[in-house]
Amino acid sequence: MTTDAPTIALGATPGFVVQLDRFNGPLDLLLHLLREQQIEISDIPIAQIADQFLGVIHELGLNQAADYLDMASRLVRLKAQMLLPRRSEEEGWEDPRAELVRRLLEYQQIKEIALWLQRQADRRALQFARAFLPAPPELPPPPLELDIVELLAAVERVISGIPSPVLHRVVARPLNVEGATMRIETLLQESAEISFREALGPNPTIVDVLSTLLALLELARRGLLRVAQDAPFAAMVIRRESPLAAD
Amino acid sequence: MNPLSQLIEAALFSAPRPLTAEELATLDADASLADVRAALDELKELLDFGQHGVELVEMAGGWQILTRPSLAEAIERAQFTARTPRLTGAALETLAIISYRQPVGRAEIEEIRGVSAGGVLRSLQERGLIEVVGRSEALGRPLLYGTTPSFLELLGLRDLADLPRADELMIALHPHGAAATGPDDAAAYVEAES
Amino acid sequence: MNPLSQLIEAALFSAPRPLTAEELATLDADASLADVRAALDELKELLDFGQHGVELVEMAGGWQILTRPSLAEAIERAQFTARTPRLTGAALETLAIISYRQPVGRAEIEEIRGVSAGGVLRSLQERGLIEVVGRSEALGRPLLYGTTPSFLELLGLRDLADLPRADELMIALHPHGAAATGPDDAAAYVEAES
Repeated sequence: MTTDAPTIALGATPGFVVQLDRFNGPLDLLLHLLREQQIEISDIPIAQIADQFLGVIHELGLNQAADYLDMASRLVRLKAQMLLPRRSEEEGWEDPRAELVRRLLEYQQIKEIALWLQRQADRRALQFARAFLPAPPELPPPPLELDIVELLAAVERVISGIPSPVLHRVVARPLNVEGATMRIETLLQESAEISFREALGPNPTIVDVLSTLLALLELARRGLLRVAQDAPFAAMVIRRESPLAAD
Repeated sequence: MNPLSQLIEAALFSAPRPLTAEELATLDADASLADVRAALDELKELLDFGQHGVELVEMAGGWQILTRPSLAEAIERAQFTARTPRLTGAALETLAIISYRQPVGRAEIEEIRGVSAGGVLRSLQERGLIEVVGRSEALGRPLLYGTTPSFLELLGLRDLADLPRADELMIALHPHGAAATGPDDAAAYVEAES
Repeated sequence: MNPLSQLIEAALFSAPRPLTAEELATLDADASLADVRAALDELKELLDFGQHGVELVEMAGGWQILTRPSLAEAIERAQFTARTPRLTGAALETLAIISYRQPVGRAEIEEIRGVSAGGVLRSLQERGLIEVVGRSEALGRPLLYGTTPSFLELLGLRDLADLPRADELMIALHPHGAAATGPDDAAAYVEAES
């Protein structure tokens, strides 16, 4: 966290200390700002609060804070809307802050429930359950529970976890090992021995060379042919082998 | 102690989770549910009256023997048992939303809290406090979450009806939201915070 | 029951192992070893005399509270449905990949999930959800996994073709697929995501 002196409106509020992990999100931070200054939710001075909010997230260097930035931009938009001239008696004018007020109140309610849950959990934590268990009686294994909904949720998690570059990578000329394998097998049916150049076929590209090489290695591993080179840098010779009985 | 209470005490003593009256009834083929309830009453009274270190507690739809809250400090200090770690603020808020709105989808949770919820939902699921209870009919058929019996156990609640009712909360939301709210709500807000 | 006996009962109940008299003495700074022994005697007598379902037992140099042996049979016979175990997130994700990609090798699963899969595969195999269905022709001839009939049974499916959205998800879960194929698969992937 930056040790720079607080900027903007924050310095004007003595004893105002903000820590990121104290807040559970932008709404929480907003509520904190309002409470600090005893501002009513129903009548937020948007211009002032927007500046303070921006000041805080700036000061905290909230890089991972897309949620905070989103709220900041909403506040700035609201601030602009509030500056638009209007006649106070204008019919049908809706306070641009209404949506924010509704969200803050709703969130405030959730915080109240969360506090209640916390107290309840704290009270429950005062009681310990049985921890030392004598050798448990042999129970038959209970039936496992699994359903399609769970499985599909897992599928979605997996898919969302696959890095996208892999998913969109398009290779214009894929290696064609199967094609090369078939070509070599056909050639070897016709003659017991062929050269590497023959195996490559007419007008080979670099992709064809790679495909052929991989096909040769695989066929050699399966014992279907043997690759030999009589001297260093000599031409590669491919000889047919009878397939192993075990394969 | 009557034989059924004795059996129930032994069973509850050795069970690491609450047992329902129906499960306890399987201890004795001749015992009715009413017998089990009477035996539970007797056991509860005996443990309380005899000032035992443990007590009978009803929670999560069942019964469990737990140590008395007043002894927690001494037991913890002696380091025989550690208290369960507290939930984070984010986890509590998410649980608050799910427990009141279940079944509820991730989008609604994120809308209310104003932050993304993926990580919290996963960790609550891993702790067994929430589970997927279905899929919404909405676009993309998003997963819907609900609370589990372990959630009730963690809070020592008998069932979801033990949660405070909406009208018992200090901030009671009007059905149509902000348009209907006035200074009264703001006052309630200040009070709730204190 | 005197306060020390009460404390000892709670500690023995909640400790994960038998406790020695010395350990129990740390519960109360004012208690001597003699006090602890006297309290243990009182607790033992109370549990025996009151015909409780549990008793105080000294063993392995320590003390523990255990259910009475005479009750063991009834407790064993009783049907305490152990809470149905659920698969962990990692197990579910691995199962998801196998169900849509089978036969599939460990390397491919690890590539898709980005973490090692050995432990999860073993436990899924032990639960009878997956099995080895063959060996790949690839280097090292790795084992290939597929789902079992009990996997289908658990989900209430007649066969694998009954899996929802089989076509699109099989493609979306194919890590090499995207490389070897063209825009069609990318489209299918996008569709599966929406």
